[in-house]
Amino acid sequence: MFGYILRRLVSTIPVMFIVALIVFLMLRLTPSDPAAIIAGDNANAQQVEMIRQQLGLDKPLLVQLWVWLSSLLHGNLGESFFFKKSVTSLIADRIEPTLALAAFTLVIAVAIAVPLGIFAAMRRGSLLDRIVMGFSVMGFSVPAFVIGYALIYVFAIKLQWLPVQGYSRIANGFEPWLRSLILPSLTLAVIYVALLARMTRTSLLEVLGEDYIRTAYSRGLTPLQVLVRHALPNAAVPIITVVGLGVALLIGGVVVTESVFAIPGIGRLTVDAVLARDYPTIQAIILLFSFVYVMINLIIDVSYTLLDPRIRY
Amino acid sequence: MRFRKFAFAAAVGATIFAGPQSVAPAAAETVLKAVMHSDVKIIDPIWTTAYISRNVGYMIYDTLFALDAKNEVKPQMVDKVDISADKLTYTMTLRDGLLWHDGQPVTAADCVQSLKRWSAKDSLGQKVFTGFVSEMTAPNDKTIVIKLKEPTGLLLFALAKPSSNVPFMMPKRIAETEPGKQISEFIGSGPFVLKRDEWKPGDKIVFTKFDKYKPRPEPASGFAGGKVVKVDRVEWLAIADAQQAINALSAGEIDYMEQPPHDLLPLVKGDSNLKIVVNSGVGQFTFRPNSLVPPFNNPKIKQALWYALNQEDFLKATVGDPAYYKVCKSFYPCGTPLATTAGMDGLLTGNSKKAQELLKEAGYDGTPIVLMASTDLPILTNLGPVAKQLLERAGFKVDMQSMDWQTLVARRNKKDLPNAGGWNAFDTAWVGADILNPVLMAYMNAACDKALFGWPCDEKIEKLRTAFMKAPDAAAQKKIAEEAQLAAIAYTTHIPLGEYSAPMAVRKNIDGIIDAPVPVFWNITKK
Amino acid sequence: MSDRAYTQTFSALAKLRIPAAAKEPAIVIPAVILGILALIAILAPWLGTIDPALLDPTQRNKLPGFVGQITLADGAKAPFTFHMGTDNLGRDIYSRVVYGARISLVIGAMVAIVATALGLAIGMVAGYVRWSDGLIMRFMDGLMAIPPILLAIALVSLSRAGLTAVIVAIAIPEIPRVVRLVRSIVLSIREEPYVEAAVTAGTPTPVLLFRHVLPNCIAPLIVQATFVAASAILVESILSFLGVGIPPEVPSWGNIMSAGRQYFRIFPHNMLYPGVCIAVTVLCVNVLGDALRDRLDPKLRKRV
Amino acid sequence: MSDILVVDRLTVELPPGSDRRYAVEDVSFSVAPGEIVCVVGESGSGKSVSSFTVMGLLPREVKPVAGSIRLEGEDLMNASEKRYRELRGSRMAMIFQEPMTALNPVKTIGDQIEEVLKVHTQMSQAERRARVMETIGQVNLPDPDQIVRAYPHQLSGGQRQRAMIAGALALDPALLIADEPTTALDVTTQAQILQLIAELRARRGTGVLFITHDFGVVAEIAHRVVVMQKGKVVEQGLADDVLNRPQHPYTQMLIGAVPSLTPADRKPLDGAPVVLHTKNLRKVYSSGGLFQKKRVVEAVKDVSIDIRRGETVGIVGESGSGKSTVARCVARLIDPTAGEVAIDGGDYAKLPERALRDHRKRMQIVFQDPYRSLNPRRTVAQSMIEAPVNFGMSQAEAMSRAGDLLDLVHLPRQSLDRFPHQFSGGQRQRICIARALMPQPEVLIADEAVSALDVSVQAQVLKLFDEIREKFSLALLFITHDLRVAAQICDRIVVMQKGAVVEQGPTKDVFAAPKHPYTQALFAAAPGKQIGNRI
Repeated sequence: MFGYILRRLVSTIPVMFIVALIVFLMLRLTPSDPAAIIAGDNANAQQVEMIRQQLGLDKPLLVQLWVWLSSLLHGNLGESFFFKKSVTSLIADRIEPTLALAAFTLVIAVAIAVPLGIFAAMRRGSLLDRIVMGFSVMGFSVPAFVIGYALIYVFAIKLQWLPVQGYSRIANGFEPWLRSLILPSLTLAVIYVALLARMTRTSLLEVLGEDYIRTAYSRGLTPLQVLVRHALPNAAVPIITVVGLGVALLIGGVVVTESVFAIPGIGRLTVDAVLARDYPTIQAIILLFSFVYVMINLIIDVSYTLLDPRIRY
Repeated sequence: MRFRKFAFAAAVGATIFAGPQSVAPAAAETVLKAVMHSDVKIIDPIWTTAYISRNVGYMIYDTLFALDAKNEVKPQMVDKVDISADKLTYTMTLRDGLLWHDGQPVTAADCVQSLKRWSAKDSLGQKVFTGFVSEMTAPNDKTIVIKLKEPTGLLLFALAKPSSNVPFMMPKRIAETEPGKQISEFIGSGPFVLKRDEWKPGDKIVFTKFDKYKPRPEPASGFAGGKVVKVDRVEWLAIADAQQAINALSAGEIDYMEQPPHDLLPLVKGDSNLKIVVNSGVGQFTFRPNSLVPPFNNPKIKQALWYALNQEDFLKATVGDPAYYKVCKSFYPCGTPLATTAGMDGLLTGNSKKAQELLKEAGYDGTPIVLMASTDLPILTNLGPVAKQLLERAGFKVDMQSMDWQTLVARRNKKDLPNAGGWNAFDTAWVGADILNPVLMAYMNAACDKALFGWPCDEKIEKLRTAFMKAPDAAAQKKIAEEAQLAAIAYTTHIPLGEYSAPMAVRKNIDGIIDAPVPVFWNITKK
Repeated sequence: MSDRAYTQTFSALAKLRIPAAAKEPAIVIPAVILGILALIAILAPWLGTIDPALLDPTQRNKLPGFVGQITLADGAKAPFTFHMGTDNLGRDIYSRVVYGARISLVIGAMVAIVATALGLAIGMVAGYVRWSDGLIMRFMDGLMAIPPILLAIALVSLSRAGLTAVIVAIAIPEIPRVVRLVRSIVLSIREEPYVEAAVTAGTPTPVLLFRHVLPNCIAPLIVQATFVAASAILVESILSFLGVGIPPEVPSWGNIMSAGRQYFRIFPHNMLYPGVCIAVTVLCVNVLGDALRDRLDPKLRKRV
Repeated sequence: MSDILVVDRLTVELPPGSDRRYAVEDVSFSVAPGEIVCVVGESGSGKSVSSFTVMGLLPREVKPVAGSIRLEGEDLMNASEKRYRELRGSRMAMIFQEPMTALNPVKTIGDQIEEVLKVHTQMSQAERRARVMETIGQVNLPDPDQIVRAYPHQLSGGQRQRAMIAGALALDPALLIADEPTTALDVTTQAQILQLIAELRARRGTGVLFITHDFGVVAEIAHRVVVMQKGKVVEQGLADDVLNRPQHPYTQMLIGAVPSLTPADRKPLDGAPVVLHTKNLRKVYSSGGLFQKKRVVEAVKDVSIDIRRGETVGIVGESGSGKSTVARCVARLIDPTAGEVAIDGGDYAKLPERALRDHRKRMQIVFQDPYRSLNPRRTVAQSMIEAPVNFGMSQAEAMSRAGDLLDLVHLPRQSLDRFPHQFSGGQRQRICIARALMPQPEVLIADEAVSALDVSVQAQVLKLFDEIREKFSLALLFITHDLRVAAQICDRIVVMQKGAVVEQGPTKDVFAAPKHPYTQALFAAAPGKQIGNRI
């Protein structure tokens, strides 16, 4: 088990290396000039060239790559071109809202979606099933920002129950923190709930068709007993897999949601950094998100061993 | 707002919905929350010309001189200034009790070093200090002596320069930073102190009242007079979405919004808790052709632009409400001393027939005009499509390329041909304070390669600008300014597209906002 | 997925005849709606529209049904009814929405085609050419680890924005998923006895892939392509929302919405019409995809 | 003594759109205490539906519409769902064909057996534990302490089926329904399971309803036999009567089709030249990599086989013996690790794919599953001419040859334009044989080619193999797990166990006097030896 985790950790290195390579090349091979942006509106060509030199952007591509990769290996994500801060501290400043938003969303989504999916599967073909599935397809069909605006309009402007925008740090109190998270999380949760409810239903239906379910019935178990003792433990693996894969969706959604709700998280940092051509920050964020994605899926893979005794590494 | 019980209470827990007053700070500290036109990413107001950095500068730094509401130069940090009879020696004495935020007294040496750094960066500073100043010394802690080679009426104006780059005063050790590098320590002597640890780019920037600041005794007027701070804390929040900012304003989550888009003002008007504050400062939309590459390297073709474009169309499309725009056929802001419509007869009215004729005469060969249009700054977004349509009506072929402002900024420095990554034209906006006279007006710089992007190249304009600096009095200045405008029209350095005012939206309990071209936060009260 | 599932797919595909499909409302209704939308897109110039880029600063922010006049390119004026109102540049929203169908549907279709075509080619190579498998799949793992919207944002905003750039940027993050799907199909199909029979029949590998493996990928790919198309239309609107999409003067639904979102509270029509179009289109594509999947291959649920 | 189970004129309706209206029509039979009743029939005969109806486990869409089912006198057709649940597991229990999938993979064996006790009794945990251990002991599972904690995947197929039986019998039900419980098992394991069921029945007096398609199994354990065809009972009676004196023509045909375990008389072929020759053939699979423990599996060890022109050589063995791996190595669908494979002396064991092409047409293969052996999207003609056209034959010539070969396998020439799904399993296997013959191979490999077919079809296909071998003087390599099939078609047989050849020789000699203990065990385990010998 320990050996397996170690092996999996080691195997993320090439993946992360490829991510790094893709990101690096993507940034350098597209036409944009961070130096000109930093130099500002009234800068002349020499000033821009000077900044370019300061940033090391005048060096050959391979040298830049080497410089970046070797500093990465030392745990140094570099210094933001634009914010004049280390990328690490920039991200550290922004991580809390994003983490809170993602975690809260995940909790809400799982709490809503899994029971919905189970009900739909148990009552396959019923009105409830159709409603859940209908909602799920709709959830995939409406852009997140539209949902966000609608929620703001109803709950923040008309009813004035919740704040319009912003994020209150948990250090400033639990209640404001929770209040500031509700609307963004609901916005973000919609697509996730849609995905998760649907996958829960599908996995459960699949499991319910297995032979051992028939065996369980042949031993006189009630449908509820069959669900709880036999179907759910077996459906857990695919459901958890989707939770993990959905993290990619969540990360994408964070960018939009943070923009709508003016939450100072990493999602907005991404857009800011991209618009400012802040290479070190863009690189670091993409690496970070990819790393999170890979790690979450690693954790999920490892959790399989707890859920399914057949899976041993 | 009252706590509402039904439906939701059970689901999430009642206290969550208790309303925003429960979030109010414990102490009786007055906090002013504002949304500015942009997020603060760079503070050094000497290093960058970004307006938001300039605005930060006015919070934490102070200036030697300042323009008052009538655009007259008034001493600010300086107590008195003595000008020698030959107008070649200026002796300035600092006020008593000026302190840096770290508690150290402000010295003349600090100011001399600050002026050196500023004059190395700022275009007006360069002109005045390299062209006229022979020596600048600090004989004692209180006294600054500036000696000139020949007289200029612009020295004190330069020291009171209201907009980017503003000659802000910094401690000597900080001002010794190379002008090409950003400073990393932000200590000023201004009325607010930057809370460095709470500055989170993309989130907020926080200022607190500087208790030991000594305001001048005069009442505040423009940038001049006593900078009396009447709130304890000012927070600038980054809310990029303007509608969301207004929503937040309505909900009382913020108090002050610097630049609500004109189209959203009805929302402000419709909310009894909000009010609109109109500043006398104006902005000018500007069309900048690239005089270096074809077809705009041909002045005749550029002449057609004056007939093709129409101020009214641009103003309507970007501002809409006539209360907030003004047709102004002057390079200098209307209502300021130098404003003139000289040479503008029949221009900028959208006379596409005339434009077509001129194009024919000039032999325009149908080369497409690469028009860069920025898409992410609301005030500029609509200029591009209007320009495209007007130019096309006049017979130009237009290839409008949309990009975000940052890309535009990068690309406009390229001298290449448009099909090789260069450009032909773009639209932008200037604040009035930046274009008060021909020397200040960066786009009128026609020094060929040394000029700004667009690289206009005209000896006559340059001579007039130098003459302006040497002009002995206001009447002479006005005459030269008018001549410079005529020359700039003939050459077409750039084209003014009309003026707009940018009202602010604030909550009703906010008062005492100073009418200045730059939003400043002293004198504001929150009840 | 079991091999058997694929055998079922083939027979299901063999059974998917037009008359049979025509009886299933979940296929017919979305297909008809999408057909109408496509027709609207094609016939845009003849549907009472004007140039979607034509702007008139005197007629900004008019409400739906406003009767005004338009200034034609030659300066002449003509009366005109703005059925869906105008935007804040005085452009006719009805015309923009109708022309927008072209852009948005093209984006959906092209992204689906590009992603599935490239994914198919790469997936087949990875699945059949053993030595290339490790290399390709590691690269795909890397690509897949990057959250798709982030990748698209970076790709679009860093390259020169344009329709092609947007299509490529949305398509690239979809490729690894298609590759994985195709590869897994190839891996299971290559074990099928009839493929082995073809091997013993001396069929050269390219022919083998084309003749025996490729057809099996088509049903799942059609299903996958519908989901890619649906998400592409949504991602386009998100990119526009974030201000990194195709140039705003191009009337895509996402752009119209994004331009209107600032004024949502005062002029909801700016956002409403394109929003409804996007939702209906994506909903139809999704429902169609679901129905096709259920019909072609019930087991595919697990993967798509 | 009254019957435990009485099924009377049971009719079960299929949902609309099925291939027939009733799954089971007017079926009556009964099971007495301590009696084993075998329901036998080919696929689609309705034998499984009958048993599921008794258990009340039919899918929702399938409904019993007439007749009655009585368990120990209690009417089940009108029993409530709750009563049904009480009966299931306590008074009647069921075991299934595939013990791997019938056990929940994420729960221990102990938990799954104990569950029955939990649901139906008020026993304390200690009592339940004790009963679980006792039951495990009764089904002869070794080391009960370990078995209770084991997960299904950690057991062998036979052990899993024993665990299933333990779960079914934990509460001593009156009726045990066994649905093809040994079909997925190897022959030696099958013998043990059959013996276990017979023993438990004898010890406890449980009535057993045993569903099977295999007359060998029927002969081995049945007291009474019910023969079903297309949803109807065609004949029932005492095992001895039905097996030895079948009355109904269908029963006669079925029993007649079972191949005999006594080898057929076959002409010796001593003079014929050796066509296929393998020497020290080895295939090793290794897995694992940089950070993983290396696992090496030797699937085939030093296998040397010669086949003469016109000769059929059978490889027999249980699952995992490596017999199919040999076939795939010979067909070069996989690359042998070492050794020689040669046709007419030309060794192609190590040739790269490009150089292999000339050899490919000389060896062709027929696979087990007729449903997957033909590309469903291509017509019969397209499938058949693929090989000859690849090897340079003209389209027209290939088409005419395809027609001729369809004649030979007794299929109409019009079949050429049809698609595989229009044919039955047996017909498809004929098409596969015809396809294999298209490039005029010298060696034909049949990899379990008749194992998936119903017994009546199996007999016909076997006959076809023999015909074509003779007609084209083929060297036929016949892979099978079924000793009966091997006895009938092979001139010589090779017995494999765990990748190695343990014995080989003329079929007659091996069957008459098996020398290796494994071969002896294999023969001893074959059920119902007398079946097929007579008719």
